[in-house]
Amino acid sequence: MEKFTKAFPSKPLRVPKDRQWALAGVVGSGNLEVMFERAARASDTMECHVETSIPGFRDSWLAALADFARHYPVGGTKVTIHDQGAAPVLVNLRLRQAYDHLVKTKP
Amino acid sequence: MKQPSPRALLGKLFGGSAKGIAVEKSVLTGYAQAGGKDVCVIGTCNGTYIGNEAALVLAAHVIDCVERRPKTPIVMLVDSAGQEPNRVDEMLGLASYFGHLLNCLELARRKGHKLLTIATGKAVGGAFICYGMFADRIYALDSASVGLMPIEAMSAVTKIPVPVLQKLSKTMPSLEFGARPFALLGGVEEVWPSKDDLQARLAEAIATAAVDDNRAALGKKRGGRKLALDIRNRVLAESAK
Amino acid sequence: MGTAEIAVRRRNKSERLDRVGRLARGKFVSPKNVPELLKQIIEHGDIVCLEGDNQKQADFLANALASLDRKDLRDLHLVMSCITLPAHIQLFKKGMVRQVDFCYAGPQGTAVADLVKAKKFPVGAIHTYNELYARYYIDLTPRVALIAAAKADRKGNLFLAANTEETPAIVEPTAFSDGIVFAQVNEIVDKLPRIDIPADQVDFVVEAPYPMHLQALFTRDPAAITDVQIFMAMVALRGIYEKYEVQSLNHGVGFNTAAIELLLPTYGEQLGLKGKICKYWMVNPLPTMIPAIESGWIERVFSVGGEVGMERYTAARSDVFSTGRDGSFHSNRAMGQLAGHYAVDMFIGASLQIDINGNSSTVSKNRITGFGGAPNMGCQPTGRRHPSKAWLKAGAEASPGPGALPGRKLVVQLVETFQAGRVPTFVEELDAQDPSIKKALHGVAPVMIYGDDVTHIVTEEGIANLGACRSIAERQAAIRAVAGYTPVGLKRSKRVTQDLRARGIVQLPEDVGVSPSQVSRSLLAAQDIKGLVRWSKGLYDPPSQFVDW
Amino acid sequence: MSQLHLFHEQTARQRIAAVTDAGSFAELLPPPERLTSPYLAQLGIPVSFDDGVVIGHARIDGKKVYIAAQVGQFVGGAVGEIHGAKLTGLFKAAARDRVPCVVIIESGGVRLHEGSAGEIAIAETMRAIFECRARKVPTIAVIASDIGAYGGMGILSTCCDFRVMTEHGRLGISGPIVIEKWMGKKAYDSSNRALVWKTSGGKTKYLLGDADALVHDAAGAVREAIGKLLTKSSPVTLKNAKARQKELEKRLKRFGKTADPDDVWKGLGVRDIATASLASGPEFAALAKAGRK
Repeated sequence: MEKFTKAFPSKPLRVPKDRQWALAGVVGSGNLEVMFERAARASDTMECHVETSIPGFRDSWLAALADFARHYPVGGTKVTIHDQGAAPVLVNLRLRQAYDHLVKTKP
Repeated sequence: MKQPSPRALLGKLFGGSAKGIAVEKSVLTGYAQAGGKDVCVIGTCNGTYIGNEAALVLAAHVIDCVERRPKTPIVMLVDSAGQEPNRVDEMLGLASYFGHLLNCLELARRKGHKLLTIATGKAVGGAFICYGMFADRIYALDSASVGLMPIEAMSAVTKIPVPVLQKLSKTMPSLEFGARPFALLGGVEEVWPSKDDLQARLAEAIATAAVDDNRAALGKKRGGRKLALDIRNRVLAESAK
Repeated sequence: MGTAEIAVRRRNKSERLDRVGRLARGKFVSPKNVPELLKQIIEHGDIVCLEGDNQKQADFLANALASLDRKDLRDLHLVMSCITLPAHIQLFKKGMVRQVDFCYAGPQGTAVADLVKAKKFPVGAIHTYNELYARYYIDLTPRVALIAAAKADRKGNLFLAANTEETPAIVEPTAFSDGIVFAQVNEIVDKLPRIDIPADQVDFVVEAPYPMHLQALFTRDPAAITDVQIFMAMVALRGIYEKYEVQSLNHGVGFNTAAIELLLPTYGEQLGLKGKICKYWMVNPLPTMIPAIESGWIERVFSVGGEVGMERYTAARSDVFSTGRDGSFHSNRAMGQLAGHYAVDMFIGASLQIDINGNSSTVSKNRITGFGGAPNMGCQPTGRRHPSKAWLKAGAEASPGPGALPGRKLVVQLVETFQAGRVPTFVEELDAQDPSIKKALHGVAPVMIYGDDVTHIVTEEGIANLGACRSIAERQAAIRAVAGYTPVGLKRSKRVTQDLRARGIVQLPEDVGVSPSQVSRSLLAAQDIKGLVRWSKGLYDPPSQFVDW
Repeated sequence: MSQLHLFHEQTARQRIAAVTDAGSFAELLPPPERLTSPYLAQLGIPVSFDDGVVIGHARIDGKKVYIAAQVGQFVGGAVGEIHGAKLTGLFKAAARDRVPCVVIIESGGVRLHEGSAGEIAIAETMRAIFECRARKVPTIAVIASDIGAYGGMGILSTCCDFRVMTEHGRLGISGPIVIEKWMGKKAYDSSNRALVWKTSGGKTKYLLGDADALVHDAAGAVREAIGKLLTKSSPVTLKNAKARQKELEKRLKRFGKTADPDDVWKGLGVRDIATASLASGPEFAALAKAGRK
């Protein structure tokens, strides 16, 4: 297991606050779960906590997370990831799914 | 530890009344006495594997007891290595046969029969879940092999090295195999030394048996299973909001 | 002088046949006599062809040959398209082989790599299929060919059933050069459904005690197609198929292309592409094509081989597939490869490794697999002269100058940036360039498809149009731009990527109108093998390992 | 051809969302609580926020239900201490509130990495299920994925009032690989998928009467089946127990020496095995019904 934490600059999240958290994916071989939570205060960073079963890919992770934080306004969120060897494309997909879920207003 | 023969063990538990218990294909059924009162006995011996047929024999005896001996306590003896891995049994619904046995025991409980288990030998896997663990109170002889599986078997399936599991089991009794660690989890009320007066033990256990499931509370109190009770209670509290 | 040489060879053949004596009754050999007969008809130093590609195998004859020893036969020069069976490896281990020329070593790739390391693999070259078949006519003509057929009649005519594959390409050069053709068959019958090889070209026949090894190689279970593969399939459909209006094509055998086949009747239909793309195919009878065929997308399919379980379906759809007079499926590997080379506008397939110049390979240091047929199709057929919309459009992008072809075939690599276990697909240098491998192959690295031939690389990150690149530096930048978070991709420059995107050389999925949120397995026309059977109206009989009902 | 999301391909959360009224699901002990397994963490195995089971309450056709769904991808959906305690608590809440409880099972049984704790948790959950049944609170198990309900979870499913299955679902105790190891490949070839499903799959279980509904592999069908069962219960009575005893004895007598599942199918009214094999769940149910007439 490899664990790391890093914050990435991002535009503040600006959507109604009726959802406090959102989750996408499951922990399983080649898969991961991603949880977005709103931090107590608004801010201009996305705080990331990653636990991955395949060590040695820190650079790929940081690049993928940095890209995501640049493309989406997710400042003031905390992202926690439990990974079991997912490919970066899946990381991206799950981040986006969880984000969509977080900003979607309740039906 | 050397295991006594099934008959010898029945004698220690039920004295002369043990003759009322039939032993057929390592499956026990019958009536005996404990503390001078009638008890119904079902169980397994010789570490046998249990399948559809055994489950039906045990269930039939429970039904017999409910029908003919109202409120007679039911004592379940467990010495079985597990469910027999058998394709035909599986095809015909082994799980359903076990489920039926559990249903019959539940019926007995509701009709006022006390349910008591003594793990006498092997008490592992599905064979323990399918009747013994369903009792009101569960006891184990100190010589009994109680638990999910020995560390070596656990290692073979999970591919986690034996020394790692052994080391962890020092702080996590759940990983350890045997009657005493199982009791720390609350899975067994009390471990009985085999050389004790088991007839007296049994009589007392029947007299004090209660129907509440106290295992999670015991597990927390004894420190072997610290989370289960609190989590269950949180579910209950939050769902009541 | 030619006359004298032929005479020698002809005399030599009759000497060999004389030595057989009572080991055969006419052309027919009993299984127990086969090893002894092989000793009599093969001589030390012979060029021997063992039939077997990645599907059907003359496995009984191969096992019989491997039961012999160095004292019986040595210095053999094996020519064979595929090293597939343990028996093949035995021949090397026993030291019976002087040289081998082959195409592909799928399941034995690891064993071959081990033989190379132990210096027990005297390879001439690794070929593409048609390249090797061509050499059978020129400088690698077999003296003895050990082949496999479904049935023989009492005269020795052969029926090849669905898996004609390469049998004609072996038999013809051998039979017309005084070589000996020895066929194992599953069954000897009085009357054949049709004659695929005339008895005149067959010297010996044995009814093998077990049916020939035949692998279901092209069956892809739709249940195993991932969201990412569907996403990439959508990107390819819009960014390549739709853009170039690709009418004739070849598909690889991966899950990515299976996803495309299964999207045609759904997503393809929504895009209004029916009748505009994917009408003519050079491809094996892939079960995942059933929904597209049943939905009327496909006019014609020609195949290099059959596929287990597709016999009844292909016979019933003889308006799409090639069938014999008996009504059953027919294939031909050499002709199919030729068609794949000249007659289709697009080849699309996958690779294990792609380097920064676009060269690709399936070889790793511990596994030498070779080529098969992909390079025949994944290349620019510079002998092509007939135009088509797709060919001309790709040619125009490549900026034809004086002396350049007006058109280009679309050669597309469809790959995820990482393989299973986070092994990057994109690398600075191919494993195939490893000096020890190169040395064993006399200086030629086993590159599957050369970067110069590739027109597009499609990944989950987007499309790189290599055909439109104006320099090597630009090509490398385009590859890095779609290489994602691999070490190759992390080295991309944001500025250069933006420039390439502005010029359309790099396209992100959103640039071709595809968003990850559209992705759903429910878009697949069939989501499991059972779905394919239902589409086929019960005519497809999947092999048992795919059946869970 | 219709385009449907297959139920067996959906995640636990998607399944719950798809079988309950839109937006009605409220999760109990949701992911931000981070109730992750200390056992797995100690062993260096990835943990999950929900420990492999999603629980909560929701509405089906406006009627309140408690509902749980196991996450088969996470350690095979196996039951550890936290996972099991969540299930126990849910059924106890259902009994207390007299609200039906649905469990979507996808589990190989006890989580070996947590030893006996998971085993006891399953036994405790069984007791809680019978608390529901004592109060005539319907308990429904849904078994609809390849992972199915095995080991202790297989037994647990038979403690519920009803079982809803699809043809993909499998119900048993020992898995095919274990049996193959024990009996040999000749007696049970675990790679023969058709045999595996005919041994433990939804169709056979439905024919035998161990599954109460056999429905399409789609959330809508599962939801409809649950809806129909929410107002019913299967009381624990002496009469029922005796009837069941007779039925199971008859089954064992009739088919106990039968190795071939096709014989069971034929014996229970399936006339054309090939057609029945290819049929969907509801088609199969109809064929069997017609055959028995």
